[in-house]
Amino acid sequence: MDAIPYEHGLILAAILFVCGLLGVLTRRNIVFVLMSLEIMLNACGLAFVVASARWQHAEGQIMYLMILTLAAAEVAVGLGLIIQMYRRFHTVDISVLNEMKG
Amino acid sequence: MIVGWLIAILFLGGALAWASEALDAQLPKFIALLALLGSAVLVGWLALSGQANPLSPQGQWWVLADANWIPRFGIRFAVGVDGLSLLMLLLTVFLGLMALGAAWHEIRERSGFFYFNLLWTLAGVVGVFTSLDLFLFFFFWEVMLIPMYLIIAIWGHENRAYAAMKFFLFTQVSGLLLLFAIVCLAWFHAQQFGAFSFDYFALQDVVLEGRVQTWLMLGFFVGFATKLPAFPFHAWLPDAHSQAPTAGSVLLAGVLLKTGAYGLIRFTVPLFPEASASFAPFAMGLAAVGILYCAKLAFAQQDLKRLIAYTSVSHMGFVLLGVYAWNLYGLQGAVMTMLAHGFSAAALFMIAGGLQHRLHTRDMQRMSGLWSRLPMLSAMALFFTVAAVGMPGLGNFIGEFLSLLGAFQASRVATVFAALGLVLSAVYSLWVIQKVFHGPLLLPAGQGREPDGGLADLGTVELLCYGLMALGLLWMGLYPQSFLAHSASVLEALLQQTGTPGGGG
Amino acid sequence: MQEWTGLLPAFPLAGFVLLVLSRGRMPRGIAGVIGAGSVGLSFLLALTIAIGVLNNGGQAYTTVLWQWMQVGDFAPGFSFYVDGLTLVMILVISGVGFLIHLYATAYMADDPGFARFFSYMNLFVAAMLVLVLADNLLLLYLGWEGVGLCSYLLIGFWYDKPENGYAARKAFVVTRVGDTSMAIGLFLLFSQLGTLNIQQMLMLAPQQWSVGSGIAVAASALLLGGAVGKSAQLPLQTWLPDAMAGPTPISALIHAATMVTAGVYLIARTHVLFELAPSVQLLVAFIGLATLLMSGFTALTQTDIKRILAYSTISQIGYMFLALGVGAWSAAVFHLMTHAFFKALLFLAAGTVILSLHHEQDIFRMGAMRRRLPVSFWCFLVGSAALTALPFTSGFYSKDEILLAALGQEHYGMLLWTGGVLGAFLTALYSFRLVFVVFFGRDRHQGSSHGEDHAHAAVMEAMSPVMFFPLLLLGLLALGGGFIHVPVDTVFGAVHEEVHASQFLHALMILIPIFGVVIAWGVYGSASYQKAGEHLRERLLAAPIGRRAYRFWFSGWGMDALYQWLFVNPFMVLARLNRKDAVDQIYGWVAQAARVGNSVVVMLQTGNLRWYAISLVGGMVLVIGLGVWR
Amino acid sequence: MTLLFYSAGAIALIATLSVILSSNVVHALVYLIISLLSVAVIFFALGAPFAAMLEAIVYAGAIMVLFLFVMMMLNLGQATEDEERAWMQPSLWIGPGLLSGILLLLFVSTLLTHDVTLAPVEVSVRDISLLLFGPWLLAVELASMLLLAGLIAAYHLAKK
Repeated sequence: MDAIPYEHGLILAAILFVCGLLGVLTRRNIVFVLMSLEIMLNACGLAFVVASARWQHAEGQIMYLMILTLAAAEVAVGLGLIIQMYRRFHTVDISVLNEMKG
Repeated sequence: MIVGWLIAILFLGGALAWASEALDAQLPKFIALLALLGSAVLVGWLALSGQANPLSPQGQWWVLADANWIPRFGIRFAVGVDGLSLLMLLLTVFLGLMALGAAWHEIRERSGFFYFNLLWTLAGVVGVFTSLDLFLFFFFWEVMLIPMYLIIAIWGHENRAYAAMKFFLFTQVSGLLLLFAIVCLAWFHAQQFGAFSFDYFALQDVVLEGRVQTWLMLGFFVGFATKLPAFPFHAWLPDAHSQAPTAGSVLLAGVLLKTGAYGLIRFTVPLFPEASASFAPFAMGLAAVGILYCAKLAFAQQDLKRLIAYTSVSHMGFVLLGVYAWNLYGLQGAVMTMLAHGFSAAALFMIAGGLQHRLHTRDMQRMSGLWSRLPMLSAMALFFTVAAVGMPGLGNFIGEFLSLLGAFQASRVATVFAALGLVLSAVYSLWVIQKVFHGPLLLPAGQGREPDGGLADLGTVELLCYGLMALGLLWMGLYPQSFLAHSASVLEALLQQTGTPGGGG
Repeated sequence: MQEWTGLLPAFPLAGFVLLVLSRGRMPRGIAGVIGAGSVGLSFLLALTIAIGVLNNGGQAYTTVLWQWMQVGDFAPGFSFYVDGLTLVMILVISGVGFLIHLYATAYMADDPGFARFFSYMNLFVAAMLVLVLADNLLLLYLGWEGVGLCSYLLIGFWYDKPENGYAARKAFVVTRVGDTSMAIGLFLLFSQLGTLNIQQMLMLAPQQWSVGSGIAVAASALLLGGAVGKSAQLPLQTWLPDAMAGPTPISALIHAATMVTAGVYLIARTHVLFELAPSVQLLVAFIGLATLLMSGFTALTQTDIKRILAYSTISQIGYMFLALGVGAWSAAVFHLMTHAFFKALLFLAAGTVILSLHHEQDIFRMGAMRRRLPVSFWCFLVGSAALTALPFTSGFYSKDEILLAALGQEHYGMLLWTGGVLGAFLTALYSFRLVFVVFFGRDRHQGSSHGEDHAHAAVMEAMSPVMFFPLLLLGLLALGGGFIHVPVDTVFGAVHEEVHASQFLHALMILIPIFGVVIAWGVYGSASYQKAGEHLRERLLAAPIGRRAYRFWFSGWGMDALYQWLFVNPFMVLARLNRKDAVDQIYGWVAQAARVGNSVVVMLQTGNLRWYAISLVGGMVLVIGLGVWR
Repeated sequence: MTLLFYSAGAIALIATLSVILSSNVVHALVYLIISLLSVAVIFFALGAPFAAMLEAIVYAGAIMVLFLFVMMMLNLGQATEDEERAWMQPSLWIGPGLLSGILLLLFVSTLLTHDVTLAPVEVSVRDISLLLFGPWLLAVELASMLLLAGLIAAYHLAKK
């Protein structure tokens, strides 16, 4: 069993996080935005699990569990909002929703 | 504990007045009257027993309540009274009653909430005049402002939102500077003595290096000078005064302005004696400029209340002049001006309010020759205008003369310029009399066309208020000693403490 | 009697309070009794006090009513000081005041503001008595301002006419300028001497100041400012002619007999200070001289009966100032007294004329009134004779004394004397011009053009016993007042030696006024010369110089226009320009800047979700970047 | 295990990039599931089988199915795909790309300073459970609250 450098796990998490971020920033379709958010959350979870392995402690995984719960709740609410939005505006383009400006 | 009771009565009376509106719309004003009479009794008792009390004379504080409030920062609930505070309390309670008289028939809507605000403002003012802890002082400072903001914003005239916001911004920004300076002072106390303290006496022991002292002094000065208001900080006042309901104007001009002057005497100079001494020429210059500039502006106004507001600024210049002369004459003059101006300005605002109530306008272009229709009101207006002009024999003269006399010892140039204000005050005051009360009869369209009944002269409540205030001014003018005696020992102690030779003579 | 001194001003003050509290609902009879009676009581009291004091060898005394205030060393009291000078003043004020009050009960009988009028009058008398009784300058200042206020109220008594209000305000503001100078003088005196008590000051000043020292000059110049304002001398004389807008008894009481002479009283009272400042004293003399000549010329051109008398008042006070300026203190006070008599007489007589002619004041619309208004005619004749200083009238003695004293002035004696005599010539000219135009010549009254009956009914002398009695008494005083001895020697010390003028100068002093009367007769009076006189006047007016001089004099030497241009207009322009308060504008800019800043920030809030996300990430990158690459 | 880690990592990376670049929602969803599953594999490789199982069941299973259902309800067709393609202009990517790049650079630059290797020791379900229902009980309760709140909110929002 070879040793995996600790940083590599974290770097992977960072890359995934940045990919998700890129998705959030660039996509106009709200479904994609929500998926990208999931990617980011997942990347965070990955970072926690890597840390758990690094310190050989279970609490990192507990944090992962919390994130999982959070992701579940967020997706539920987010999808509910998407449905509502589609019903109201017949689109999934978030740039349509720009009423809240100064 | 009496001051505690005093504040409590006003707070509770306010709350009760608000609550009672649900039962009957007439009830709040009677509750307010009871609360004010109760506090008047307390202050009166204080005045009478205070003279007999061996603790009170020689400029000593008569500490009436002292309890821990927030011990972590050395904040205490400490209130006390000395001669100067007592005079201010008398003024406050008296003008509170006058404001009630002004509101008696004028305020019809949401009267419960109005009297709540009125009494809470007064409670804040009482707190300001008695606090011995700077944090507590600032607390009351804010308590007095917010109800006043509401009074202007809810019961004010046509442009009330603008005026209320302006009032709030000015007082709040200057209040923040004040708070910052207070906290800095407490912090320096913690550095030098190892513990935070906001105690008035403890903070006097803090040693400050020159530049720091100057900056903190400026923080205090701006805070109080805005309230006073002194020349470049006066812009809020004309709007606030002209838009506030009569009772609000009475309180603003009569009492709230005096808190600024009180703060200058009580805190700014004693806490920062050296910085104040070097700042005094500027302050006196500002005072002289303010007197002349605002007198000129007053002359240019067409809105009666706005005109009176500018005259207030002009007269407060004499207070500033007297305070920064920092000798016994100047200080006594400032105190007398505060008292007398409280009476005369309050009465003039009530007259302006009474005219607006009758004619539905404040525009002087639209009134003329009212003497023939409203002889009593006009006679009263003449009396108080003459008082404001500084006629000897009335209180304002004593104040202005002593202020100028004191200022003359400190700065001759400023005094000479300020004295020119006496001429200008005659110019604008007589212009008001001429425009409004003399001249051919002219009434705003649709007013008082019917031969009688269209315009009612003074009612009983009004007559009582004006009569009391007129008597007060006469008393101040003919025997000011009964007021000067109260403040003399306090002021002498302050002078001694700041190392200025008392008496100046 | 001395302990009752405090009651002197208290009687009229009580009258004032009663009349004010009655709120005009009191019957006229009672109001009149209260108004005139209170002053009468004061006069009786003053008389008894005077007798008491004079029997006591003129010993001065002080009565303390109460301590006014006590601030450190500053402790002025409500206390009265009575000496010879005070006695003269209180007798003149309460005596002449009583007579004028009496006259006014008839003169004002039909006025709706009857009670108001008498309340103001009583307040005036009270304030004036306080002014002359005060033992310290602060109390004097109280009276000083009090009479100014009453003067304002009474000039503007008929308030429904805006021009009356303008005149009243002008009077108050112009005198206020002088008052302010005086107030500054008080500050200076107190800061130097440590007291405002007049007698102490007069004692201390010579000990502390040398003659001609800067402080003495400044203090006396500042006091002079006050005196000049109140007494309508150059350069603050412009208010008095306009002050004639008030009812005629007011003009008699305030603007002739009492208040306007307060400045003379002030200087006489503080004469020690002026003696310490010879340059200021000389200034007083020249102010008096310039004023008396200037207003003499102006009086020549006026057509309003009261304005002529007003300018004559200014001119006569100019004589008093001349006397003060040359150190003839008692001569000044003497002239003050006689002037009070004859000028009050003239004004009251003028009032009768005006009342009889239904408020006609233009002398060129009167004429030949000597038959119709016999009492007024005789009063005018007596008054003008005294004013012109014809021999054996009261004015003759007082003016004589002044001119002789002026002659005795060390450096400018001849100049001052010549000016004074020229002034006397002018006085004769204008006062008899008035008499001849009004009472002789052709009847030019408007009423004559209507029906004969109507005209006769119109021009009936308005005369009742209460009007006649004061006129009679004042007439007698104007004739015989010169024989009254003014008991002021103890006040000023009989220091000035008698000036011996040559017989020629004496004769000149007697003859020149008579010469003036003759010329006036020639130009305005006699029927035979009237044509020629009118022709002469027309010729004079036709010439460019004559016309210009006439207009210049008529306008009071253009002083009003000058002040309008110099002070009033700039002030009005400033007021109009800055009605909205420039300082407020600055705060307005601050608010504007905040608003602009806000709109800039608002543009950042696009409502676009991705923009928000990007700015969020940008901020995150910034913070992390700062954390990493510190 | 190392090989497993790197290969799964590479798959996760590629799948994730495909998610954010794809223009078809359903394709993207499938890529996302692949990405999640490969992350599950990584968890396994790191000695966290419980986390791996949860990842597969909850994330790739439940949550993604939820997505799928919503996709079906929205019923987005070919038109949406074209629109999607039109929206993905290269110029749009410059700013976000730059920011993300800098962020990545920051992450990497901090991470590369250390040099510790991982020695995966399997953490058993029992360890996790002991912790979860011991010291972290409150967090579990809070999480349940959160889920309940999410449930109610989702129900409320998706209602007609």
